[in-house]
This record gives sequence, structure tokens and C-alpha cells, in this order.
Amino acid sequence: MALLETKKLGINFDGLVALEDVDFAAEEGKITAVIGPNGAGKTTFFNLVAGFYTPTEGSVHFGGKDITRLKAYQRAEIGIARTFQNINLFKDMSVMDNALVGLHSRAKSNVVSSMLRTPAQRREEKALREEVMSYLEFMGLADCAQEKAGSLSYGMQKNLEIVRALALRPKVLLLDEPASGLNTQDLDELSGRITNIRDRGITVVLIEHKMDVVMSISDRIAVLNVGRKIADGTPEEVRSSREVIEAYLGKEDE
Amino acid sequence: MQILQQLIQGLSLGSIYGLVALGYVLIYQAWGVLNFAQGEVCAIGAFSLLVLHAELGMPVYAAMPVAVLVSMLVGYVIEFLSFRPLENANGTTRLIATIGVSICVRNILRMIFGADYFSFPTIFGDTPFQVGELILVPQNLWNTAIGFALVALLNLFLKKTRIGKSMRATAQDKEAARLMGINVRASLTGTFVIASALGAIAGMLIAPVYLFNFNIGATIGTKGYAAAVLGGLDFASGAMTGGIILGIAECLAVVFGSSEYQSAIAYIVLFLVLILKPSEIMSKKKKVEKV
Amino acid sequence: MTFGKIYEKTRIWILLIIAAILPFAVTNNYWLHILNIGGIFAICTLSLNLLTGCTGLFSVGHIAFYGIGSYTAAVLSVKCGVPFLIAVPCAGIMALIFGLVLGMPALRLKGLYLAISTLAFGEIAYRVFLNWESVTNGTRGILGIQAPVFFGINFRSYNTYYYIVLIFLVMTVVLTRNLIYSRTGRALLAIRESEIAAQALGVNTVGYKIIAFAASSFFAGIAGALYAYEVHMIAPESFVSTESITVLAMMVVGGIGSISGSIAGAFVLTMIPEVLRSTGDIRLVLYGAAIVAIVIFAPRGLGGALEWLDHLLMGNHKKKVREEE
Amino acid sequence: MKKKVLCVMLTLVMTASMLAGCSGSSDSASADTIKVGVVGPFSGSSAMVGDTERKGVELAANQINEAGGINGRQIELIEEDDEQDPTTAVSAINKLVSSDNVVAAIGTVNSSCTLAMMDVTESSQIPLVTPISSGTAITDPENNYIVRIQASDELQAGAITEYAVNDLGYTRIAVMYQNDDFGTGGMEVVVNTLEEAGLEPVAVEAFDSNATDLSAQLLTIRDQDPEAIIMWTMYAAGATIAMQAQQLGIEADLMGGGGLTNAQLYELGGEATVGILNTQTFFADADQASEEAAAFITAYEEAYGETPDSNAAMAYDSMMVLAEGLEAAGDELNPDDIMAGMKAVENMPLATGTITIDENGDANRDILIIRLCEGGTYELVK
Repeated sequence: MALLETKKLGINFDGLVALEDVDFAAEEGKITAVIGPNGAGKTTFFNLVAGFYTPTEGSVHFGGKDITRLKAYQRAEIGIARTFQNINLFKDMSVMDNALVGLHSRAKSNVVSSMLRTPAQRREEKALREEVMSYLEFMGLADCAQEKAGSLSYGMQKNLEIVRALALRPKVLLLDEPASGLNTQDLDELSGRITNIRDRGITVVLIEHKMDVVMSISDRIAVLNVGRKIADGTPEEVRSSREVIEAYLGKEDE
Repeated sequence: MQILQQLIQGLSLGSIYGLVALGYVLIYQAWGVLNFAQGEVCAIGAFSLLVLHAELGMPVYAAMPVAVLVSMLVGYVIEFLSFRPLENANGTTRLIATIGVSICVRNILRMIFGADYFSFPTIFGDTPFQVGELILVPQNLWNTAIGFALVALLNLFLKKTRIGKSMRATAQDKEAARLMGINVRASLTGTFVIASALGAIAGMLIAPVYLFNFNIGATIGTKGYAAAVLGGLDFASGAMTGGIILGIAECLAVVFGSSEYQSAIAYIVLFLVLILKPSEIMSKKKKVEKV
Repeated sequence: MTFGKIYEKTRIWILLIIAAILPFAVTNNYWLHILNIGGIFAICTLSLNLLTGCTGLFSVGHIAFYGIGSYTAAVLSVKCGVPFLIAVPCAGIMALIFGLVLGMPALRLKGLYLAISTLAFGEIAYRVFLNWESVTNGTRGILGIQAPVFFGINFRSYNTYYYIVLIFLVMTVVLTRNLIYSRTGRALLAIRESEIAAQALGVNTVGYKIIAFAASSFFAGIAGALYAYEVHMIAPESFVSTESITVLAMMVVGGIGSISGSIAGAFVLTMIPEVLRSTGDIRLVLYGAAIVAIVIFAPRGLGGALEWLDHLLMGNHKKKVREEE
Repeated sequence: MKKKVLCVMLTLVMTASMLAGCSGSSDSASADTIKVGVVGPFSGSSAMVGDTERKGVELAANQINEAGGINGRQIELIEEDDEQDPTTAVSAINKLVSSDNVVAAIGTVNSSCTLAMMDVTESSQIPLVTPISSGTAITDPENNYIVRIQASDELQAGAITEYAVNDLGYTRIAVMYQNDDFGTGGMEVVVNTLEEAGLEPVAVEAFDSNATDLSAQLLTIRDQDPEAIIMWTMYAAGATIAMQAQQLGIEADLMGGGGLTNAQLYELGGEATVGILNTQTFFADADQASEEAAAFITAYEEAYGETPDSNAAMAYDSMMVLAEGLEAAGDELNPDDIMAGMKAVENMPLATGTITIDENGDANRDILIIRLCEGGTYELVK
């Protein structure tokens, strides 16, 4: 059963068509990749699914329900987490606090209980911090929990974004080019980490340019080019399909 | 008929606000901060013209350019002391620095010129002439005309000349401009000095119309940045439109509303415009926020 | 137990003890009045710190809430005889209501446009104080605000009223500190850092901005009420928009987002004009120059310096946050 | 690292100067000088009035000191700026009372600041003489440590309105006033006096105290075609109204209160201000005034090179009346004796006429009406 689905999704900015007529489905518990040359509309697709842009046509469905009307934070609450192509961390906050914001919609303490530090609020804070430590350990960030997010290395910042998304206890995780800019050592760990996330029962939708990562871990691949979906299938089907090769390498001149 | 007269008054008042607003827009575009000391630069323009013309007896047409030069020099000093060291501080800090500068400059003017009011012989004559029912004062008409002329000149300068283009490029993106080989330091300072010149001209045009003392910078300064923001802070002609809207709103306020709230009307108009139609009047391009 | 450990445990208590005995050391009424006004402005700066410092909502009209608090307390106590302990919270709640009134429409605005709309709100509020004769007595202001009397003590004199201000200041510090280091606080800081990322993590940014407006205007209202009881009369001139800019300067000089900084900034900028009184005419020239100097030479504000000193004394200089100098 | 050390130093210097300030309360009234505090708006938009207030008091003090001081002791003036803001006014008066231990104080201009200061002077029993504030609430009966030299609004506004209605027989009168405690006070009295005479003001227009453009209000008034406009403001705005009224072709008579009399009114407004009538307790023309007033004018011109206005005269008289009080209080200078001495002043000829201080502390004297003629000279009309 497809957990996340889009039907005829499309958007144009004052006439410039960024995305058109895209049907997409991400199976629950599977890794689905979205690939395509630069400017194909991949990140726009993510922003539409995450609720930052409102589509000019089509709809987005999650667990069978139409969520096109929901705002970004409401979609996060129901379990759609995302990372950003270029890092969007809370630079001046500590690594721990960055991750704690992920748990925001899962906690209950309100303004008054926070101000008065009621026992319930303090217990909840302790529980949140323990949970975040487990995520940080998973991504190898535990020892720099008190460091400022802005002062981390590029690779660690990428990992922190994933931790933050995980802290949302999401049902589906949209990863926007997690491999870009990583050194070889982080790259090897990345594939393992993504599959590990899937094994925790979190559906993953992955935008990535590094074909070896995509081909090795994806269960299905959708290919976008110039705002339209041109192919959808298993890695083997997509690797051999003519349209995909043309999209990337251009047509042979007849 | 009285409405028409009020509109004329509103137009001339508005064009003065627009003139002051020009300086705010230029500096905002280049430095990304509202320079609260711009009102004081106008005051310096007015006072230096007063000293050159009244005390030293220079003829008005000679005193004006010199007064503009004096203001540009003061502008350079302000930029050097308080803007340059804070170039990459965050917006709030830089705003507070401009406020510190405005308090400082205003009180220096008070120490030099004391608290008395000064009047200024009008440059363009102030004997009103009658056109049908309407009473027009030449000085005000000249102010409106010069206001629009300056806007046109400024647009021309920014769009056509090489220096103008480099200033706009720096305003858009300092790093990109540096990569293009533009001397960012020079164009930033250049923008500031030109804005000071515009402020001086505004000050000199205001002096003959009203009595002014050391505090004139504060009074017209607040109206100046209200007009600048009303006009969208994005383009020079916006500053003039913002000024005219403000001026006319204030004049009509007295006709329709009560005069006690006259000065509040300017702010009520500003508040409503900002709340109700932020995208139309403001910059067009920020329609959809890039994620 | 190294000096650092002892210092870390006891520094809060040392500060409180010093604050408690201060009125006995400083008997001069002039400086006691300055300390009270400094404390009141510290509460107002802490409230602005919640709005602009932590949530990044740039407000240049904060004195409007301070003024609403003052007038509410004055009208309640003079015209309706409401006692101090009821009038002050009511002043806070009245300011909170106006915080929501301003917060709602201003939410669609960002950065400078929000600042100018709050400035416009501040100017409008001042003119309402000036012209709403029936309630605010207009230009004559409200006279004869009686000092609070409870436990048999009349808190009219500055050295007794000092303790009321101190209690409210400590309460404000504790409440704002708890708020900032909590789930709500993290949501506010996230909005300041990146509103987009905050939304992506389930933070209802519109709702939390309103909370920021409401909480900050509440404490500003309290500060305003305390001012009314300190000076026993209020007039519109105390709530002009230049005062909002002074409070903003106090926060920036203190260090944006830092609690100890806001308090330090409030006291320092209250003291500077008084200390400079002996310089006569150039007093305000030096005041303006001092603001520029502090902002340039203390980039992270006085709070930054205090925190650095704090860390130094605590001895954990080595493993402290790496300075991006 | 360098910046770090610098700003820690900065903070320490700040705190050190604060603490130094706290302990610096100088000794009580030392034997040789009598300390008198002077508070006024020396910065801000009404700084011009603050300056004239300061000069008036200084002139009087110098004259007294040259004539041997009071009971052999010289007067020492300590001046503090109140920035026209009640909070700063309270700080200023507190400094004078607690740090400088002044015996009495003179100040200030804005009624709201004076009211704020009165709370402090009353509780610390320091006599306060206010030269210029004309708010009616100032001399209320409970506060017995206040004396006001300025003729209150009732006297001045009432006099000019009666003059316009009875002597000039005007029935269509418009009112323009400065939107602060000074202006509103005057306007209310004018409107009440008109209603008592069975008349309605044809227009009542307010303007911001530091507004520069008043044409909008004047146009609305021009529509009512009034015979006279009573303007309750200071001479700077008065000159602006006169000029802009002339530009807009308004022929109505311009009238106002004591705040208008100043040599600068004619200097700034030029021909447009000729014909302005206003109430006055101080006659700015040397040869037609009483000899005390004439002596004051010549002394002021010698000292400051400009002709004095009514505020300077009020400030001068405040110091003189205070001197009477100090004289009567002998060496211990206890506050109640000073107040008694001041309230005993009976028909004392001073710059602003023959003054009697009533038990509320108000200075009563006859009100003159004067007219501004060509070249800036005044002529006595009533």
C-alpha cells in the first residue's frame, strides 16, 4: 500500500512551469529514490510534498488521506519529516537543542508549565533529552552535544539534519541529497545508515545524484526531467530505459 | 475647492518627505539597514547653508554646493566611524549604532547652534500667487519639481552610469560584486556619501519653508523613514510615492478627522498599508519565499 | 572543590545577597531611584529580549505595552481604588491583550516592515495616551498614585520600594529563563534561526509568534505598572517612541538573546546619562557616542563579556564553546 | 582575544563609575554657599525655553551675589537637564535633593515634569519655585512647598478672550493650540470663557508641538472665516502660524498668551507677525515698562546680548522671590521658614509686575495686553 502518493501534482510560478502532472507513490517501509538532472524539479517536488508550496494542480495523499490543504507544520506533526538540500540548521543553538526542536510536536508542556518548571515538565524534558541522545549516538554526534551547531564540520552538520528529522519520529523521511559534499569515509557510512533507518520502519524518499548510492539501496526509482515524470520502476528497469539515458546524456544525433 | 488646496499642500509636504526618504532608500539598498541618522544629515545640510549664506555672506547659489559638500564629508565620517566597523554585524546592532550617531550629531548641533529657531530667506521666493481659488507658494512648487527631478536623476544615475550599476550590484550581493572586480568598499561608501548629498539637498529645500532648530533632524527624519518604508524601500520613485501618500494623508486627516490626531494619522496610514497590502506596494519579486 | 566549582554553585546566591543589602550600602535617594528605574527597565528589556532577542521579531514600539501597563495600573489605583497586588497583574494582562492585537496583523510582516509597523503602533499608542481625555486625563497625566501598603509597611520611600522592584525582577528573570530553556523557548529560538526549518519540524510558527508577542507584552505591562508606583504620577511624555529605541539599545548593548546581558544593558544605559550629569552640555553627545562604542567594541554585548568572565571564573575555560572570533 | 579583554574592561569601568557615583554625596550645605537647584529642558524640542529659564535665574543670582549674597552667603546654582521627560526630571531633582543637598529648587518648564518633581520636593520638604509651568493642577492646596511665578492659564487665557469679545466685539473666534499640557490648558479656558459669553468657537484645531507644517489646520480655519484666531503656543510656532496664515490669505486678528512674547517672534515671522495681540505680565519694551522691568531688560541685554522674553523674566523673578524666602529663613534655612518668607511677599515690584504670593503659592498680578507693531516694538493696549 502506498504510504505517500501524489496525483497529477503540478505547480507554476507566474507562468514558469516547475512541475507538471506528476504521479508518484512511495511504498511503506521501502526506499524510493527521485532522480533527474539539475533543474528537473526534484526539490520543488519535495517542497510541494512537505507543504512549503501550494500546488496549482493535483493533490498529495498520506496514508490514504488528502493532505494538500495541510500547512507544513501540520504535515510534520502527522509524520512527514524532511532535510534540506543546503543545510538549514539553527546555527546559534547547541546540537542537543537542534535535535530537541524535532521532538517539539511530540511534547506537551505549554507556556505556563514551562515558566513554572512543573514536575511534569521537568520529567518530560529529561525523557526528551534521553531520546535525543539515542539519536545522536546513532549518527555519531553524541560527544559534541553541547557544541554550537554552526561550529560543526560539514559532514557532521549533514548528519545533524538527519538526526533532527528522526527526532520527529516520522513515518516518512524525505532526504534531499544527503550524500552531496560528504567525504568518502562518511559516504560509506551513509548507505548503511539509510538502510538502517528503513529497517526501523521509516519509509524513505531520497533525492540523490550519486548513482552508486541510489542504485544500491533503492527499492524503486522515479525519474524527473524538466518537471515531468519520465520513468518509474526498479533500479534495473530505470538503468536500461532509453528516456532516462537521453535525459542525462542527451540524444544521439541521428 | 478646499480639498484641492489641501491636496496641493499635501503634495508639497509629501515631496519634502519623499526627498528625505530618498536618502533612507539608498542606504537601505546598499547597507540593508535604515539609517536613523539620515534626518541629522538633512539638518547639517540646512545649518551649513545657513552658516555659509547668512553668516559668511556667500550668495545662495554658491553656498548650496558647498553645503552639499560639507554634508557629504560629514556623511563620510559617520560611515567611517559607525558603519564600516559594523559592516557584518547583524541588522539590529547596526540600527542601534545609527541611533547612537543621531543622538550624538543632534546634540553637537545643539551645542553649536543652541536651541533657538532659525528662519531662512527663501531661495525661490515665497510671495504666494493666486490661480483661481488656489493659493500657490513658489517655494513649495519648486520643492515638488526638484523632488521629482532628483528621483529621475537618481534612477538615471543608477541605471545608466558605470558607478551607478556597480552600486546596485553591491546592493544586491556583496560577494558576487567583489568577484566581478567591483571595489565594494568604494561603492558602499559612495552610496552613503550620495545619500548624504540627497539628505543635504532635502534639508536645504526644507529650511526656507519652515523654521528649524537643531531638532529638525528628528522631526523630518521620522516622517522620512515612514515614507521610505511606505514606498517599499526598493526603488527611488517608491520613496517619492510613499512621501506623497504620507503628506496627503496628513493634510486630509485634518479636513476629515480631528486635528489632534493629525500626526497620528501618518502612522495609522503606515500601519494599515503595511498590514493590508504588504506584497503589492512592497517589492514584487519576494512573492514566493524561496525554500 | 576547586574555586571554579564553589563559584559555580554560589554565584547566584552571592548576586542575590549583594542585591538584598544594596539599599543599606547606598543610602543616597538619588542612586536608589536610579537603581529602581534600572530594575524596572531591566524587566522591560527582558520582555523585549523574549520578542526580539529570542524570536527575532524586531519590535521598535515596545514602550506602547509599557505605557499601557502604566496607564492601566494608574487608572485602576487612582480612579477605581484597586490595590497594588491586583492592579499590577491586571496591567500585565491588559498589555498582553494589546500584544495579541498587535501580534495578529503583524505576523505577515518580516524584519524591517514588522519593525516599522510596531513603531507606528507605538506612535499611535502615545497619541491615544495624549488625547483620550476621559480615561488618561490626556496631557495632564494621572496624579496621586498611592504607594503600595501591605504587611504594615508603606512602600513609598525608594529604599523600601527597591525590594518590590527586586522581587519582580527576580521573578521575571526566573520565568523568562525557564521559558527560554524549555520546549516553548526552543521553538522561539528556532523561529529566529530559521522559520522554514522550524515549520519543517512541526513548530506552528504563527502560533508561537503570537505567544512571543503575548508573553513579552505581559512583562512589559508589569514593568510599566511598577514605574507608575515608583514615580506616583504618569504623563504621556514618558512613553514617546524614543523610549522604545532606548529599550532596544539596552537589549543590543546587553547582548541580543542573553538574559544577563539584558539586565546589564538596562542598568548601564540607565546609569550612563546619570554618571555623565557632571559633564553638563555634552552629556547626550557622550551618551550617543557610548552607545556606538559599546556596540562596536562589545560585538556580543555586555552579556557576552559577562558570560566570558563567568566561564573564566568557573575554570572550565578549556572545554567551553569554541569562540568563532 | 583582544576584543574580549576590552569589553570586560568596559563593563568593569561602568560598574566602578556607578559605585563611585553612589558614594559621592557631598556634605550638607557648607557654610559659605547656599545651594539652589535649577531644573529645565536644556535638550529636546523645548530646549529654547530651558535656555531662557537658565539665563533668567543666573542673571538674578549674579545680581544677588554681587550685592553681598543672602545674609552674607553666596548663592551657588546647580543646573540639571530634565530632557522634557518626567522620568529624567525625577532623577534630576533627586540628584539635587539627595546628592547635592540643595536648600531649594527652581524648575521646570513642562507642567508634567514639574508635577513629577513636586512629588519628590514635597516628600523631602524642599521648596520648589516653578517659573514657567502654567498647568492649573500645580498649585493644589495639599502641597505646601510650591510657589508658581507664571500667571496661570485661567488668568491669561481668560483675559485675552474677554479682550477679544468685550473690547474688540468679535463673535467669530477660532482657537489653535499646541497639543500638550501647556496648549490644552489654555484652549480649555478660552473655550469655557467663550461659552460663558454665549459664544461658540468657530473652529478648534490642535497641532503637534514640534509640527512644522500648519497649513492644513489653517485651511480648515480659513473656511470658517473667523474674525480672530486665538493661538495658545510658543513664539516659534506662533511665527509659523503668522507666516502660513498670511500665505493662505487669512486676515483674521492673531492673539495668544504670554508664550508668544519674544524678540524672535518678529525676527522669525517678520511682517506677518505685526498686529499680534497677547496677554503679558512682562513688558518687553524698556522705555514703556516699570523701572524694575526696564532695569531687568537692560541688565539682560548686557549679559546675553539679546532682549529677554517673558520666560526669562519669570525665571528672574522666581530667583528674586526665592531670595526673599531665603533671606527671611536666616542661617538654618529650614524649609518652612523659606516658604513662609516667600508667601509673605506683598506687592513686590519685579520684572513681571508687582507680585503678591497667595497662600496657594500663586503669584497674582495684573495682566497687560500688548500689541506687536512695526519693527518688533510692542505697545501697551490695555
